[in-house]
Amino acid sequence: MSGLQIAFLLIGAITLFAAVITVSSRKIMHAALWLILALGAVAAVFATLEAGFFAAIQIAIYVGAIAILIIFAVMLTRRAMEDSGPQLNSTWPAALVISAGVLTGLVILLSSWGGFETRSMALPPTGENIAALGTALVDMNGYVVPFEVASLLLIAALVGAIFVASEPKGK
Amino acid sequence: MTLWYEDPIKLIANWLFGLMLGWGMPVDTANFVLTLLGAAFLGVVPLLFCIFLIWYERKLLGRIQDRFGPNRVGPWGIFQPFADMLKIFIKEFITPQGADVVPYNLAPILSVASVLLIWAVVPFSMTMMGVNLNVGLSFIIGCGGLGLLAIILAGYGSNNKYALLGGMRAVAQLISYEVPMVMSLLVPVMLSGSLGVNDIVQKQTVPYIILAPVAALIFFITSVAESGRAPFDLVEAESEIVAGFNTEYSGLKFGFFFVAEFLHAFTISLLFSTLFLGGWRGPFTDQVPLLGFVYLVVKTFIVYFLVILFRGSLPRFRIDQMMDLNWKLLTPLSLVTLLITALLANPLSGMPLLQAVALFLVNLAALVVLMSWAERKMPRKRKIVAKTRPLATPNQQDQLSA
Amino acid sequence: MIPLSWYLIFAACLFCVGLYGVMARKNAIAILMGVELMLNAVNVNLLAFWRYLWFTKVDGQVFVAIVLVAAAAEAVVGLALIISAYRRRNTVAAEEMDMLKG
Amino acid sequence: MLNDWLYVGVFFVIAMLLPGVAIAIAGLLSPKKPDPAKSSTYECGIETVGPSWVQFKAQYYIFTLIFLVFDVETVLLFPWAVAYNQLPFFAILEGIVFVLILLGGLVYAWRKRALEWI
Repeated sequence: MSGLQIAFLLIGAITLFAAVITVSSRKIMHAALWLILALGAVAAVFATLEAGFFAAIQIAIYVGAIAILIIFAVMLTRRAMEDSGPQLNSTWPAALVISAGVLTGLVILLSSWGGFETRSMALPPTGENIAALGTALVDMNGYVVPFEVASLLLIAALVGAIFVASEPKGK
Repeated sequence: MTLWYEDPIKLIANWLFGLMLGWGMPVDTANFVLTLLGAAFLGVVPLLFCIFLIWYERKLLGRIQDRFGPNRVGPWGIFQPFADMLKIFIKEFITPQGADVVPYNLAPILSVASVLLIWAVVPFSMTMMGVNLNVGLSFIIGCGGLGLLAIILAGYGSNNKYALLGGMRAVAQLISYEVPMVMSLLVPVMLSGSLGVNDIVQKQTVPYIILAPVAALIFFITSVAESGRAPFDLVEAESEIVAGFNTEYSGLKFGFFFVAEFLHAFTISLLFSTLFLGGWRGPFTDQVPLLGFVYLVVKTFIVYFLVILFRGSLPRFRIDQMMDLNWKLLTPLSLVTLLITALLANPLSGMPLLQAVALFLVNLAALVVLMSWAERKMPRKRKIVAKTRPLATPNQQDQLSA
Repeated sequence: MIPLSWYLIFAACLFCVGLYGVMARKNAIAILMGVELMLNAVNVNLLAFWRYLWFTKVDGQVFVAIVLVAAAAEAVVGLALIISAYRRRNTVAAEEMDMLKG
Repeated sequence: MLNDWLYVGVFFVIAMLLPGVAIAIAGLLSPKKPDPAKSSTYECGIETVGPSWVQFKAQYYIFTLIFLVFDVETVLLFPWAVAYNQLPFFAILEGIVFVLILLGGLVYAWRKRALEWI
């Protein structure tokens, strides 16, 4: 077992542990903090995949922005959800069974697939090609439509969210 | 054969590597030990250097305010920070009631780590750097995210209204100023065609402060705001929110927040001189690469002096003014600069001289136009809430008795 | 080197943990956290396939970028809706948000 | 490449360890005289009233929201900026349209008075 494999197992264990606590913690604020750890560990997984750009962006976006948005939302809605009452639906055993079933199904499906044990080939020494990514994003035959639509989608989200979240005028 | 003036660090590393191989260590292990040693070295140096920075800044601030600054312990008070350090080291830790212990204790550690991490990607000379990451700039932005996290943890963990309020305010400030900062960082990326910090330095035949003066200005202002010091120190506005997110901290935990702040101030000067002033570039760096380190230090200290001058001479913003400055001036300005550079840089890339002159002039023009527009559009509204009354009028009796 | 299977199983586990969170939690914000976990699992899968099978092309990375954008838009709108519902109904429990039931 | 990230990982661990160890040592050296008055919540000398979890105004949330949108746009803008020197003029125009849409969002937020702190 190589050092890289040990590192991956460690990171993966941290991620899954943090994720499990995120979905089971009684305190919603603790759930948010564990979510941050899980997302940060996913960034480390990206780094083991040599996708450095997305590892850095994962930290900047998820830890630096989305997690903070979630924490602010938790603080704004603090009064409604005291941490004393039940945090789980009454149907949570069914949810557990379904997720376990989905996991088993996925693993069976994956192990019957041929490319399961593929080993990776070495990347060129310059690392992943960010310039190629940028070129593909604005290429007419590439992804220019998703590129512009993504920007429109975000602005639409911004407009909608400002409209919905700002204080009602009468107050 | 590496000569001493090329890269002393590499020389030592090679020597150690040979030594370890001589002890019969496998090559992989020796490499890993070297990585470990190098990282530890790069981590310890800034922290020790910070002791000097604290003295330097206090002395300079004293001079700006017509005081002496520290002057008792040692010549020019140079041992003052050591005395302070000794004192803060043996102070008691007081953990407030109801604190969430893990976030509470993690926060100061993370706030130092988030600044230290930036040092990993800064090139100190042509070859002296922690790591030449190909996505260095996004990595630096990610480090800023970790700093935010530290503030949130501190505010939430210490179970104090003022800490929480200060923390949230700090986060609101930092995230707001991150927007124009990222936009202004896009300009050097566009001009150099790379996200790696060392690549950006290598492409800077002309320092980017000439090609992108407005982006440099925005980066300077926003990164001072990111480090949370005056005039953007609403984070610790004593008169409004006791002391901000670090209200409940004591001893060394409190000290580390300040170590992080001082180190951050120096780190932004380092980044500014790397990204916009040409970093280690200068005459004769090809023959004597070690000179690059000297150039970088000189440039950094010039910028650092400016940062301190900034702190010493400007009053604190009010929070709504600060938000207005960011969202209504800096953000549109950074977007406009981005547009201008995108339109001009590529068609003129064949003629470097023309490109430099055109970009410089157009940038300045954009700055002037936008500033005057802002001046007209946003007159300094003053809401009058009460009649002004003279505060310290000497009344008649005092005058008589005097 | 790490076999591709490790990444895929890891992503499947992460996805299912997120799925459990979405189905079992009462608090709407916690449900959104589960969704974020699921989207991250998807990103791990996409990047693993890019790295192991098609690293000469960039399509995998483009998809990851688009997923990031979608995740951000989802978080922005979702949380805004939760806050708005909280203002009107003073609750963030998902099962109590039944204004459309009539 | 992987070696670079190994270095970053090692450096991260060290950057966390250095202050952590320093705090641990200081904790060993420092006196420990707990006192209920000392460890009570600090509030300029008066007793704390109510829970420390105060309600926040929605403006914090709105600013975070705008920030998030701008931050995510940079995911797409960074690759474009890296490729900028190799792009044909038309592709640059697409990037400019992207930035203009962004600017439109900012103007909308401004007009909606979402950028006002109070």
